[in-house]
Amino acid sequence: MKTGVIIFPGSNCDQDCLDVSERVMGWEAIPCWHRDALPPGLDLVILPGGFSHGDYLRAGAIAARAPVMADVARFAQAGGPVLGICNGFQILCEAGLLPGALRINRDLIFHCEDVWLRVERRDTRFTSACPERIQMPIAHREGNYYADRETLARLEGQGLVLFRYEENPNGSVNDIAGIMSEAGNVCGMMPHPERASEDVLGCTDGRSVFESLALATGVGN
Amino acid sequence: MDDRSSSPWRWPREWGIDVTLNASITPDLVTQHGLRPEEYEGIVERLGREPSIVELGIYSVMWSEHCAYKHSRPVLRGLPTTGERVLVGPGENAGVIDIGGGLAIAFKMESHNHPSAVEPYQGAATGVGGILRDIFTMGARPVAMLDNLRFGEPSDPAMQHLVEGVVEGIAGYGNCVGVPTVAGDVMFDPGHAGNILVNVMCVGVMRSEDLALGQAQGPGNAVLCFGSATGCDGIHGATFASEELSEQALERRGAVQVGDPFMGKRILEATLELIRRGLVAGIQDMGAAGLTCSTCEMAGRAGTGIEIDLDRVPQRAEGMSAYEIMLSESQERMLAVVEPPKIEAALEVCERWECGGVVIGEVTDTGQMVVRHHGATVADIPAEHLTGAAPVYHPEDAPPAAPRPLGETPRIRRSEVNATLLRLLASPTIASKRWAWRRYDHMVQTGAAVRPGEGDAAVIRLRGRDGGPDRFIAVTSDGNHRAVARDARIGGQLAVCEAARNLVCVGAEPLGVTNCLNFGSPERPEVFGAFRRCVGGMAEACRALGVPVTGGNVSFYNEADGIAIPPTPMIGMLGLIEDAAHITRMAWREVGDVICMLGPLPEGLGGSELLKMTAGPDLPGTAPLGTIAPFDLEGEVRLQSLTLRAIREGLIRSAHDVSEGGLAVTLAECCLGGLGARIDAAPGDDLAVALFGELPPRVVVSVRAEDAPRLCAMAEAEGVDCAEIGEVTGGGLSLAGCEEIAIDALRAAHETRPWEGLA
Amino acid sequence: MGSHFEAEVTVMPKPEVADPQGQAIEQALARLALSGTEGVRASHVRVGKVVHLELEAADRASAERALEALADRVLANPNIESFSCSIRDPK
Amino acid sequence: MGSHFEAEVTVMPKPEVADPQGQAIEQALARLALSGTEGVRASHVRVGKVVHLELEAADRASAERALEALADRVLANPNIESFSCSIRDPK
Ligand SMILES: Nc1ncnc2c1ncn2[C@@H]1O[C@H](COP(=O)(O)OP(=O)(O)O)[C@@H](O)[C@H]1O
Ligand SMILES: [Mg+2]
Repeated sequence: MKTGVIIFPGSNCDQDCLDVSERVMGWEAIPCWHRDALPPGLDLVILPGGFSHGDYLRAGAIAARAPVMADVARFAQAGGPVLGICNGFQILCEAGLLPGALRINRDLIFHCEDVWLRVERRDTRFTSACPERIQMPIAHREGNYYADRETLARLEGQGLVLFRYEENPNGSVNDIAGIMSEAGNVCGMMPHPERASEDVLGCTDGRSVFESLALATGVGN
Repeated sequence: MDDRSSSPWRWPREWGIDVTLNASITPDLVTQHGLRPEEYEGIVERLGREPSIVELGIYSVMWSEHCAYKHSRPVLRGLPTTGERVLVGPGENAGVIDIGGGLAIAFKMESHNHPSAVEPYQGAATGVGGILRDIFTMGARPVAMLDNLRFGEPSDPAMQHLVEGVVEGIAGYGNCVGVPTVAGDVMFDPGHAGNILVNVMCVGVMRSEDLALGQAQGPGNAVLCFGSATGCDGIHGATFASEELSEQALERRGAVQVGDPFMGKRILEATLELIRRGLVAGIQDMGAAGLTCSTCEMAGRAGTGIEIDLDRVPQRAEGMSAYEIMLSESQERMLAVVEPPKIEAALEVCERWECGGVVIGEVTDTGQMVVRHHGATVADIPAEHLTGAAPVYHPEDAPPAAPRPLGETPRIRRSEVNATLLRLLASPTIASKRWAWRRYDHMVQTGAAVRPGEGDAAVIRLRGRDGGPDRFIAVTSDGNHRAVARDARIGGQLAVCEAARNLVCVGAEPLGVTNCLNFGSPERPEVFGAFRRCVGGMAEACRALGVPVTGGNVSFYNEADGIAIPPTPMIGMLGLIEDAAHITRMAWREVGDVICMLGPLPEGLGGSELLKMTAGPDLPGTAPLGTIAPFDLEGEVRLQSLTLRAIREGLIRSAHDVSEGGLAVTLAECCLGGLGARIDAAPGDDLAVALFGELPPRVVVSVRAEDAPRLCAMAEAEGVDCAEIGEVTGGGLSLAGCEEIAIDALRAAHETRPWEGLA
Repeated sequence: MGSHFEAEVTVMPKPEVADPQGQAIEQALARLALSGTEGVRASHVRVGKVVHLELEAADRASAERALEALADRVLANPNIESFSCSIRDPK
Repeated sequence: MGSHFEAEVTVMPKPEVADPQGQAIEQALARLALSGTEGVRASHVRVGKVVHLELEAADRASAERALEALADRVLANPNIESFSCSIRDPK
């Protein structure tokens, strides 16, 4: 399995995602610079967390307009799986690859803590290996998901909500922590699976997301 | 007392002082620059002429207390600074310790007290930016940040705004750059109300061969600057840090510096790439005193000269004078020395990371620091005179005020124990600091193996490289000023010992010390007396424990309304954990485990949080109440080596040291993981002292029941007291025959935030 | 050579989108007893952004077109925000 | 019963203070090739905030006084920001 991890100036979970892909999952992991074209032959694209472009203006707004994002959109259109984590989720929304937007948390402060998630669907390529409830850290100040009424009805109606907070930390509508695209190949989530994938970090629930992707791709290692 | 505070100088342009070249240097102007007449005479003599206004500005910052350590250098020489593992000791941007396997750790602590008092968010944020630069400048990737904060009591109406701003500023910068803030402490005391303390520490990891030094090597090499453009902000920041906080001092500061963590992240990546690819011969950040300090220090360390042309320095404001460009403390700027064939590659790296990059001058062999502007030479000074010849003072030294004896110690009846414990747990200094650290991204870089609140120190996993195993380091920073206020020498010893003990309790061997010494004006004999004694105590403890000091920072002039803060040394320490199996946390592990207290019996209540709660806090400018007991340093060394050895032998299941709040609070904190404890025996016969006395230091551990005899035998062989005091249970905490307190009740008290319960 | 226009874009949260910053300010204002505000009550607080910039363009029409494009596609997020542009003639 | 005023406060970083956000946006805009912006160059980008609110006050003068106090003491940080207030007459 060959994963591309996109690096924007200000990304700061890029190394964590590369490391989980390589050392924990045993995949081939390729750093992809935001100004360059996406390398060919990828099985998965990860948009990592961080503060791309300082999160100035709006989280993810400037990164969403980077040259590489045109390639990511084409990759997604062709059915390639794309996982956006935290800032990656914000970028996907800003780029229009996922609906909605992430606003500042309702209490206006950054939250770095473990949360429990309900996995709403376990028949998708992002969740097939997940148990019903998983624990993962969040670390964000702009994770308060918003979609207008129609969009929300569509997300819920079509079963596109993948992860829901058991206790809403940030004010997200319908307790949404992660969603996927209609086509089912683009997923954005605020919690950090890569921070919960090794015993030494105290929790391995996040690994199930990566394991799901490996299963779906069928490329094995 | 201090002539600088009675006739303050002002930020030259704003206050109508001529900073152009034809300015004439009057005695007033010299005083306004914080230089003494005899210092000025030395300058004239060395230059053989009157300095220009630019040169005067340069001398004033380079010879400020902040940069030159005029009052502290002779005292600091008493600290042990060498050891087998020390790759870089004091003098560089950060100390570096070899941890084997080709890896080294750079670490350093800094204060940003005065800027944070003026503008808490930006002051704290730029403090974080500055300490990060000190670390990556050495070639190390920052892997952890720590913060030590001191405020006035939360009931003081001004404090909430300051605490909020400082915590938000640390979070704002650290989170964005992606360096986890993993530990620290926060204390509230009236003594710090007028002059809050914001100390930050950063820890970075590097391959030993990537070590980079801040030296301007090789005449003919280019001097490159990259990062943000230079603006009129923070002019004379170093001097600002070197005097008391007063209305006048605030007024005369240039524009407030604003941190740009996004630029901070870009120069971090660019710097590490430049170093890793061997593109720089020397590199240094522009911190205090900006371009002035970085150029002089780099030339001074290498024994070379440096020549720069200010017209090439990217500027944010129009029409800046040479004086302003040289003294600006605009953030996020770096200075590198590059061999001519590598310039192009170096500039490419800067471009890729979108952080500018211009050649502004060259290294020379003249030993002179030469500055040109608009075609004229505006400064031409021997670099070594600026860095090596700064005056040294031996201030008058008087013993600090002795504590007032306590008279009768407060007694606590058995029926009052639980309520006392809950009140202490909820007190701002002892209560959980979750309200702060949950706003810090402490998990980025997937390294937080022991997180805030889980152990006495944070444990950071360093990813194994090239298929090698993970490595683990532990970091902590601490400083209980209440002990130092009572006995500066013992307080200094205790501060070092507490940091080391915190490391030992998570299973780490202490390897190196950094520190930040926050004191009042050294020109007050009793302040200097406390400083000298405190550093002496620190040195004794470092020697006894065998840990060298690799760097630190002195912050003098922490005063308000003419009253010094309590002497507040902060100790940062680095430890190494050889085996992941040795990582130890504070929470009990299993019902039935035996709880032991290692160390001597408690003595007295002087300096304790209990006494603060019952008799009130130490008040600024008055002698503190209650003495502290003599401290057996040798015994402490034995206690720590026993604890570490027992952990390494797999005996210890949990460990937590006794600090603020005493044994009862320590036990309660061990219960927060979910298991309870039944404590049968309170050591000693006075309940207050036994449960709430904080000294001498002790460690509470839990072991499997069958291992308890072995631990006791080991302790006896090492000459350490070991008392079985109780047992881990599935219920709550019951202390020496008192009713059980439910864990939820302990947790609720411990999670009290500083402003809860206040109007 | 073009001319030089001063431009301003104001970006506000859409009315139907909750504005936590505005709410926090509103609450703070209600709680604070600021001198000078006695007897005055603030409500409907909404917080937006304002971007000042200078545009170098051939003429006013192209400056306006560019400003609109920047605002619509970068400075504001149409999912949650609305914007307004204004431009001043070159001095 | 008082009247009802619509008020607006604009808060900008002071000119001498660095505006990292404005700088980053300026750099990003220079790199973006947005259709509709060809031949137009943006510079001197500064980002501030704008607060809309409604005031209930006895008269315009007291509304103005209150707005000024709010802006000065709550909405702007005088260390690094300057502000301007405007108020509209009741409809
Ligand atoms: N300002 C802070 N920033 C980060 N972590 C903090 C801060 N203050 C306290 N902590 C963390 O909270 C925990 C408890 O702190 P403290 O009460 O000082 O414990 P101890 O007395 O054991 O040192 C530790 O893990 C400490 O590192
Ligand atoms: Mg402590």
